[in-house]
Amino acid sequence: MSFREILSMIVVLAVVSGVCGGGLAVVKMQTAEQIEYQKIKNIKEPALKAILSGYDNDPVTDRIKLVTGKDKKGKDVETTVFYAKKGGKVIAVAFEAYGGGFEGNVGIMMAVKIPDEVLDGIAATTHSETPSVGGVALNSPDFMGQFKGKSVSDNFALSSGGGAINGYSGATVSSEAATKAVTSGMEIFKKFKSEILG
Amino acid sequence: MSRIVEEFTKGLWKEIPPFRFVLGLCSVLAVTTSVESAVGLGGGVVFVLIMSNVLVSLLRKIIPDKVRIAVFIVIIASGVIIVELAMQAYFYGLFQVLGIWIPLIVVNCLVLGRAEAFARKESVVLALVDALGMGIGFTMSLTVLASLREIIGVGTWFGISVMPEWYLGFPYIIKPAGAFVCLGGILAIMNVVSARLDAKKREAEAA
Amino acid sequence: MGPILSAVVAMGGLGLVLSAALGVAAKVFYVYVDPKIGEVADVLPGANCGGCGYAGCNDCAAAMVAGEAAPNACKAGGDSVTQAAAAILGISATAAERDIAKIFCRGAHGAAERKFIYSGISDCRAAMQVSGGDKSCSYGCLGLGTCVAACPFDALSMGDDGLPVVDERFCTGCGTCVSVCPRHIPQLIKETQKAATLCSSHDLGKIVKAICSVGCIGCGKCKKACPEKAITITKFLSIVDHEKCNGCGKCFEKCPTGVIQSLVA
Amino acid sequence: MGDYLLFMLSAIIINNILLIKFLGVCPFIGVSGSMDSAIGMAAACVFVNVLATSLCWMVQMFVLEPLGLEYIQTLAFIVVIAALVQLVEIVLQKVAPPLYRALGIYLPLITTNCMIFGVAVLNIREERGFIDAVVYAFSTAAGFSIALILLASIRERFAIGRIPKVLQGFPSGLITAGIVALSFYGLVGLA
Repeated sequence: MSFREILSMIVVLAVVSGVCGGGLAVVKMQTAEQIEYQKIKNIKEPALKAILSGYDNDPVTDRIKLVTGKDKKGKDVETTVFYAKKGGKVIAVAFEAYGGGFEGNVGIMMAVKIPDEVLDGIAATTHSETPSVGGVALNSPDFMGQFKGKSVSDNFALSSGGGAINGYSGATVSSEAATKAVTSGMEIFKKFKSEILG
Repeated sequence: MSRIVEEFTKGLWKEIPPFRFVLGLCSVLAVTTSVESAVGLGGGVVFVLIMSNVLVSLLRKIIPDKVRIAVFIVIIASGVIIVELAMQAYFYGLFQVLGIWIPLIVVNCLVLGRAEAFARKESVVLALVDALGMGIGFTMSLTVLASLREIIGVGTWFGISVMPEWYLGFPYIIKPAGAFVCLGGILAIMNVVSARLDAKKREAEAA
Repeated sequence: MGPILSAVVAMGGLGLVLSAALGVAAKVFYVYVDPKIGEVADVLPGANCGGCGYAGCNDCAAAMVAGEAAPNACKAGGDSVTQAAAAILGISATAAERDIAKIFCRGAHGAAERKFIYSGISDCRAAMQVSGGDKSCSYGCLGLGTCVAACPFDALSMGDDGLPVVDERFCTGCGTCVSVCPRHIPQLIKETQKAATLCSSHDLGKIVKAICSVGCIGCGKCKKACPEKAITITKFLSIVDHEKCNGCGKCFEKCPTGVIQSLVA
Repeated sequence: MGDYLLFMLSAIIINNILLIKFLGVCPFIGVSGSMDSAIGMAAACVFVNVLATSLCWMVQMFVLEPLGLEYIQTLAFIVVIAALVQLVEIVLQKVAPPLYRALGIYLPLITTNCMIFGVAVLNIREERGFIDAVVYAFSTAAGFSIALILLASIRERFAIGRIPKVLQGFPSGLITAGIVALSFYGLVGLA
């Protein structure tokens, strides 16, 4: 393998993989928008449908992304806020927040009625709680229903911790995760109210 | 012109992957539990096959022989990523169903096999036609295998139930073990057909 | 601009690093391989049948380039391969006479007796394990078709009389059947051989007479009758020498069991 | 240590990469005709699989993730594997010629072996740590070898069995694999 052969090999392989890398980046840029839409539509929409009602737009398209904090590694944490409109007027706002659960983060999608700023309902999106214990709690109407109708500034801690929510018996950790998620969600809402209602 | 037709039809019967030209079995066995995913994967493979064959035969003069396998693989991998992104963007349901089997098209022996054995030596038009023939052949056989397995296994076809109510389905064939036996069975039937064809050909030759 | 640039740099860099590593490795671990071996290997049929006595076409090509094997070593390829290989190696090659396989036994079901009824695995090698096979004649063909299954060119088929039949058009003389048969009944003879004793039994005449009506009893009549002295009797079996025999046919009438026959159909 | 054992057992036997997850079927059918080729292929696969998984894991963690290029993972991994196989081929040819001649024709085949690439991608999708990934690679390759050698020993008996002409070769291989997969499938409840 003469030196010239090796050189041509290096050049060809480097150039071809570089060009392919660049081409793929371009394709990625084109499809990024659509992929994000699809992701949200397929994962978040079920939860959105459960908590939002009476809207005539597609909340998945009317959405904005806010940088709502930094995680441990310093990367921005983004929260997507979905708008439910009726006749062009925003009637409710939905977004997702996370609370530490038994097996990992529990994602809770919550909807806040506008303008009276009352919690319109919550639904679990992503969680890896033990299905038979935590999973049941996060789907039981009587536990999840307690949040509906409460005002944004209420104390959402568990009744054992002085709050107004009684935990689902036997799944205290998961119910606590849900309350933590809602509490952090409310803080985000209050902190970024101006941008959200902008 | 006849060469083009011949290259195209060979992918449809004489060397139809994966039955006669046994390549690319990994995805065939795994994906043919339902016709929808089989057609989805078949479509992906056709696109990658066409793109890789055309690009390979375009670049065949300038690729140094020592590194040609790596360059072919880079081209095929880019084709696969484009398919993956497109599927994620427009057919998200299918993307979730196929899961890991889309990136695995890159190691599908059929695609690299065609690039190595055919596209490297032929002109662009022939490479395109060969890719089309092979791709459609592959998708057709995937669909046949998938419908067989779905109808026998679950009693539905493309999700529509086609079997009478009393048919409870035969889940063995949907399971991994059933895939092997089902493909083995089809290969055996193909052998019978081709053995008979060869026997006739030999008589014709001998006479 | 960031993501595209980072993708190009990352992938280009990866390609660069890997190919550089390959280049260095190719330089450091350089082993001289004669390029001619590749060319010769391409010309050979690639059936890896072993007819040349090497473990596959690559080995045979290496032997040809090293000069150990003659260009006509590849039996399966025939003349076209021999000429092509000789052209690459730049030496002249005498076109080798084609070898074909011939079945040296005529002990069909009716003619040869059986010691017992064998119903085990239908393979001559397996039958041999059962007290030397079910045929009374310990040299005769067992007729279970191992050679038929082993032939890489499908030139052998099982006759309905229980003996294999060679189809000369497809037989390339690769010798797989000779090596696979436990009793070496099929043997390679020159295509132009005119006569042969179609039997492999070295038993005494009277034993052969008792168990097989078409075997060679070693009486030597064919040897006496042959004007060219082409026939020799080795351990009660007559062997026809291909060079000396001119196919005059005097021995055919003399043979009491008609085992010596003309091959020129 | 206990859970590593269970982890390895599940990767080797319970969800065997070949018979349950279908990765690596192409060389499996092609090579399981005879025992020594099966052993050669299995050894080559174990060796390359562990090497490839560790390299791909590093490329993912130190190159792709920091730059946010996860979507290009397929391209990066397969280039690394192709180069690795070629590198192993060159090194083996010089360092251990008899081993090279024994593994000779199987090495280039490994690039298109779905198992090597599949395991590398699975390790990333299931977010495993480096040691876990290497242990997983080793055990899947061990599972692959067990299945391959098991099948090779069975298929070697076919040479002298009474197999109808039509079923010889691929069909008999596939059907045997199906039945052996059924036996592996029986263990699924274990782990």
